[in-house]
Amino acid sequence: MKSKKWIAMLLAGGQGSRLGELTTGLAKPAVPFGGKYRIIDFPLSNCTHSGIDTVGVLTQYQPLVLNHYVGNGRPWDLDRNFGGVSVLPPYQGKDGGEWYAGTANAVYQNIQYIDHYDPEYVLVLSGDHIYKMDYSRMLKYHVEKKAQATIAVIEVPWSEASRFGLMNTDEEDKISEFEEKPAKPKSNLASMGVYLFDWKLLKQYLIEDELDAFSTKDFGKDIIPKILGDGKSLYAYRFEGYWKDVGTVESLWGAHMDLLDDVPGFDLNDPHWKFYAGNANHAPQYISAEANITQSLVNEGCIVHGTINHSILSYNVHVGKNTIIKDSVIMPNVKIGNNVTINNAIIASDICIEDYAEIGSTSPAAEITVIGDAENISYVATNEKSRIK
Amino acid sequence: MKSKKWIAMLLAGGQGSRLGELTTGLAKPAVPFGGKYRIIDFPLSNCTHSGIDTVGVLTQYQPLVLNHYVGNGRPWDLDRNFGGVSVLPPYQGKDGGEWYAGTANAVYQNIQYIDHYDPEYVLVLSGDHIYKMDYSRMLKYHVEKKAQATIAVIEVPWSEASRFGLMNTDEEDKISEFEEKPAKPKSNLASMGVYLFDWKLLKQYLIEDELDAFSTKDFGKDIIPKILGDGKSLYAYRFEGYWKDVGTVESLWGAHMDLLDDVPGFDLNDPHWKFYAGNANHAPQYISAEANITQSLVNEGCIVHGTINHSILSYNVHVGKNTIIKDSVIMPNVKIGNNVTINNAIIASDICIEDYAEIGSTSPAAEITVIGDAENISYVATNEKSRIK
Amino acid sequence: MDNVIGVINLVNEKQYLKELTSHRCLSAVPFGGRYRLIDFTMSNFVHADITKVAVFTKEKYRSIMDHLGSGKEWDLDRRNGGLFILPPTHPDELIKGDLQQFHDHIEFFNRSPEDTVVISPGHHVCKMDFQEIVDHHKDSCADITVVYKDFDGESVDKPIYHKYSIQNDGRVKNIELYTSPEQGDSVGLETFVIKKDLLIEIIKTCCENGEYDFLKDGVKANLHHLKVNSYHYKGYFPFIHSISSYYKSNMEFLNPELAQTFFYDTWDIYTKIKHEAPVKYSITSKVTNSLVANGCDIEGTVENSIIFRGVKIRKGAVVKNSIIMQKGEIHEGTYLENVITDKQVNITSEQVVIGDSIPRIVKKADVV
Amino acid sequence: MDNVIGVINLVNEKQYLKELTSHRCLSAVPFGGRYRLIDFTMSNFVHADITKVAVFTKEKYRSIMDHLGSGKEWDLDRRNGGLFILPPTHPDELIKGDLQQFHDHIEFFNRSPEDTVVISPGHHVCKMDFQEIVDHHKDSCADITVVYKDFDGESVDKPIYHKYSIQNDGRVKNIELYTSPEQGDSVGLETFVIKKDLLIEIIKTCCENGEYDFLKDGVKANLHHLKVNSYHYKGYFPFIHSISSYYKSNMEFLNPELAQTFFYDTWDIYTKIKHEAPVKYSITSKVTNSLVANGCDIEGTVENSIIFRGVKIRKGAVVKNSIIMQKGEIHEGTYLENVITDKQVNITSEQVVIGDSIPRIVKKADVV
Repeated sequence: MKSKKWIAMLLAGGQGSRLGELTTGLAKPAVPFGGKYRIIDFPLSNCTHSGIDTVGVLTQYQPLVLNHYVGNGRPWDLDRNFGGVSVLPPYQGKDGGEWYAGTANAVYQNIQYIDHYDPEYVLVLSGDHIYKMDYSRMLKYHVEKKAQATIAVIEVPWSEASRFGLMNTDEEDKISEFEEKPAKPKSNLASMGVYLFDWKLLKQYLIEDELDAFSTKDFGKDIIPKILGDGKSLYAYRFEGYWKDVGTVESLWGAHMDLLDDVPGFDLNDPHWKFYAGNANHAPQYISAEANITQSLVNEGCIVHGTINHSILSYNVHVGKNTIIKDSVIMPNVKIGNNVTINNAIIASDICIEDYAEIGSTSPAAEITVIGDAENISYVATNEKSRIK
Repeated sequence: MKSKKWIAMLLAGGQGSRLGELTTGLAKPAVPFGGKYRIIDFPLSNCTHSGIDTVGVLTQYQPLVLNHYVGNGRPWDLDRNFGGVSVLPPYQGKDGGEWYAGTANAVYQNIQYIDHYDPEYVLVLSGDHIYKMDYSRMLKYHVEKKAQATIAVIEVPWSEASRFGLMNTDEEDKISEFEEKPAKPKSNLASMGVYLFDWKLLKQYLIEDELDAFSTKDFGKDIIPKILGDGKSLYAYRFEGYWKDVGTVESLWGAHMDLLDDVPGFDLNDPHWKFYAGNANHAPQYISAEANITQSLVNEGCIVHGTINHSILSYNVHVGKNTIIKDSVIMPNVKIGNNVTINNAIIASDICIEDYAEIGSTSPAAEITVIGDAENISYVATNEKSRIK
Repeated sequence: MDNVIGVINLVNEKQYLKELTSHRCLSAVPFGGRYRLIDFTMSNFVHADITKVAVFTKEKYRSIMDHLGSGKEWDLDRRNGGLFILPPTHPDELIKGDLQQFHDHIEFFNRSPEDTVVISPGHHVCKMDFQEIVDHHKDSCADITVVYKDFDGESVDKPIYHKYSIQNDGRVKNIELYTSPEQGDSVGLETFVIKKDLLIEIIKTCCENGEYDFLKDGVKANLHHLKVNSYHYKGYFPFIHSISSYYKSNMEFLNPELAQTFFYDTWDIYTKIKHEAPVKYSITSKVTNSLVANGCDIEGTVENSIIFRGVKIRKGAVVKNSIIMQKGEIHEGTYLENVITDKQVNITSEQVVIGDSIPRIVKKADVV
Repeated sequence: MDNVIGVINLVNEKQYLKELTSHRCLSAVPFGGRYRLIDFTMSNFVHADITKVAVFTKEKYRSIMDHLGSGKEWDLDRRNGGLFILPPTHPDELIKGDLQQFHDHIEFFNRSPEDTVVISPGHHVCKMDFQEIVDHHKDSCADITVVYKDFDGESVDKPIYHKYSIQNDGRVKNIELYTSPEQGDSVGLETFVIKKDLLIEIIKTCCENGEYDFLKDGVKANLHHLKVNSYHYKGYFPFIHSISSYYKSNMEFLNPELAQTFFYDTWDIYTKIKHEAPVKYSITSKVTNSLVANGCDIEGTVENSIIFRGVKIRKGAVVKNSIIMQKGEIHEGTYLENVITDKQVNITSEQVVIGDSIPRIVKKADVV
């Protein structure tokens, strides 16, 4: 058995409580995105294109959907003989199972898994960002800088900087200070949640951190500050390109809208960097004689009789006659009746919207309306107009 | 997504405490067998040959080795797009993880997994038997008999019958009574631990049994008696052929010896029913000029300088000069020095046996000697003769 | 069905579809926005749990091989069974008939433990339930079961169909080879169920006697001493035997009810996955009554058309009553009507291309 | 190595191994008890993490295709990269040279984003560290790096090797094509590292000028205006160019030290998995100084021999100084010495087959 140069550990345990009803029964990385994908498809596809063929997916909540979705890893080319993708729920010790206590603890609990591949480097990724990134360039940078740990950073507007974990760096981009959401930012280089470590170093810190009763067992809060405090060689890798955290309803909606620009901030259809998705077999979409679709992304499996403007329809969405959908995201398997109006909304998977429903508001000040899981919201069939929210 | 006619649930959670040191750090189904295989290869290969392409492996103890071994399922042709093999550790609810409380509870906890495939039938298998069985014949029988549940049985000698779960049947092989290890057997039809159920029926009983505070949550002790007590249509399917429980050191050793008969009780090399194994790539074995091998099975990767009689050498076993091995089972990656004697023994994986060691006894009355995990027994290099056990 | 081998027989294919079959075999012709004709038979096998499928190819089978690959998309990349592509063993010789090629690969049949074989061509657009047909075959204790349908296609100007006379009890009384059927005639769908041992016997006996046609020499010649039964297929089935009927049967899927029942209400049709993004509609796009597949980028007008994967329709372009196959690009200001463009066609800007009742075909990778 | 394409070039293969290459190409010849020659190069690519490998086949490549399959065993069944088998596109024409075939598949190179190509033949038994060679290539800023070795093989009676003159700084000064080398001569191993863009340029320019040989027209002709550097390979490498040298290099692996260092102390050699049981030795078996692969059933005597997978050696049979390829069966009381039996040979009972210093070959599937 050979060893691997590097492997990735993907933190897919987030409950995504800020996504509200969209994550009931679903881990955040399994949330649908872009009409065809789930969020986890983005880091997984990035791994494949970067030449990483071994990915441990650390799950916690509701792993069944992710388990079935990831399956044997084939859609992402991760069905490897040695390596490939593995879903890793919390380890069951002899005394019963324990939750992962934090991101660092999640990786700590899988030291044995990682050591099986004897990697030189370990890339730690999050499961809640939309971006296209060639991690192999980051590795090259890491090696060139003789770094022991490298954190990918992106310049954010100064006005928003205080929402992020920020790196203060010297002129060589060596990190001198890390501040988690400081009130007065000294830097606008925000951590992207993409960390590259020499595995020997990381392992040692994980073991030490585990013994530290005061630690919250978190990469950003504990591991990185400790490595930095010990004067290790820690570098910032500047990423240029589209990157978006989709951890809130607003950012999830916004990232969708970014796909609809004339020159989209983020191109899903780059032939050299395709994003892979599971369950990708659907019939072609049928656009009826009455339909009118502009500035939208519509996936296969859809049947559209209505008007779709500046919106995204995922697979197997049916849209009835005289229905108008604007500035909205419709997740998979949603059936929308006739004469419905939907504005500035996200409709979760498997929902059925009855005729004449009106969802969302056109007011620019209004929040994004979320219609959650089918099990939580039921629409009573009615001939009356029904108004939701 | 289509539904499956049938799927298998393989109970691989046994700690195998009766196998002693052989299962330290290893679930019982992961114990090596036959020089090349692990016990789990037998039910998995049987599934593949029987046309079952979806197998849930219910693990409990030490799942990492099984996880890596099962991997994407490719060696067993179980790397399917829909279905395939999945390792299923106990489910982590919001309140943290719980052990599987019994065999029935293990399947109960995975009802959602099974329902995903919407199968008509579910086959429940154990992970600690060596046999070659075409389950599709059992299914045919089950359908012909219009059974709701069918239990595979094998005739055992009356003298041993009281060690088994026994079926009393009518002339149609309909089961009238089930007795777990009765003192006075009324039948010699022993349960093989292979159950076939109509899934709807089984699901209902699993749910009811889960609510029963007095139940031990076991198929043999709880589910089968309840189904029987309710007068359901329960049939015995008579299996003819080799079947051996390898849950004890003696039976594990005995099953190995069965492979060495002139006309073996159990043929590993049937071209129409190959047993699949992972990690099957090793160099050809080298048999030196001083070697002498008779009545033995020797796997690839071995280097043999000594005398091997009526024994089994697994892959990557090295045997030094003037060493004599008789009536023994050597598990993978064992290095045996020069002038060693081994009789009636099982040597676990990764052990290193120093020169001049003497292991085991030639006395017919002696027990089988087990040399356990490398981590537990260390051999100090010595020029003196060292005698173990 | 564990005991059944699926055979897709491309040996008898004719090049009905002119330019569309000039560089690919009939079964590899694109259909319905994202499929190749062979996908329908392949998916019917998947649906029936037939996991050992042999494709007997004849000529120009490279695109079929590319398309099927290792069989992954149909879950047929298996060690046990799975997909077998069995090409002609003597490419230079004229192939004398399907039985000859079965004979060249007789070992495939000999080695298979399965006892029943379903033979089907690779270019039928239909959802045939092979499980039901095999059950019918077994229940009726037939030696061979043939599948037929009442002819309801466009009238045929060449004698290319085989007419069956069926007795009341379902047995086949006579087979009339190479006819031009009338509406309602019982027309054979070149689909058979047969015991494997009998098939092997027919292959051997016929080839020894210099007879190489399965239907003529294996079935028709044996009508009297074998029990040849029939299965009456009544599902959707377009008879495709010309560019015109090919075009019409594509266009039929613009009927949303047919699309619904065919694509959604029964089992899935699997095809090669290409990982394209969802269709992108721009602010200027105007699409009505059309099927569109993923990877398309639509800025122009599309009416009553079928648009395959990865097509670009630029601003001001108009596509009407047309079929645009994969990776076509229709540039600014161009007008297409009653046109079929093959793969990777590039229609430059400000062109006008109009077909008549028989659509005009633009050949693969042409630039117009 | 993410940025590297591996090319296995079978176009220049000669049929050195007579009967053993009469129905298969050289790279498909069995070797060492369970391998085919191509396994060594394939595994060297796997070891170097080169996950895009193109095999340019020439003739009789069916057994190579069967053996490599979808590339599963080498973990090369990938959507991104993986294994590409690129056969001659004009099977009827005489192939003019490797560059012609590279040209026929130029799209493969054009479409690949990788920037470096390693070219190797498919019949070398060696463990060459391509990672090290590519690093050497890049560190020396060479346009092309050629790999050579000091000749230490059996003397060659036909001029089949290429001799390199190497300067002190490692640059190649001259290449003498088709020579019979003396001991110690720097002999080319037909292994090259080259930038992809340069390779494409060479392919195009040469083919335009009617030149089709990579080494002669692409490397040698450019020695003066390209930086052609060299890598001195010093590892184990048998020069196999005749039945006799093939036989001897097999037998060398009966040296346990060589077997140990070659098979165990470095990286694994992958080959097709066949799921055979361990070797079964009966009470009458007597095996000494031999390599034996799985699936064998040994009741007789085996001495100084190499026994491939699935061989049966019956009671009283004696096999000495021989190579028995896969699925051979040697019946009761038969005596073999200095013999190579190809696949599936059946030597009936009480035969005596003896070769001399050049071993006798029993052809594939022969019954003796």
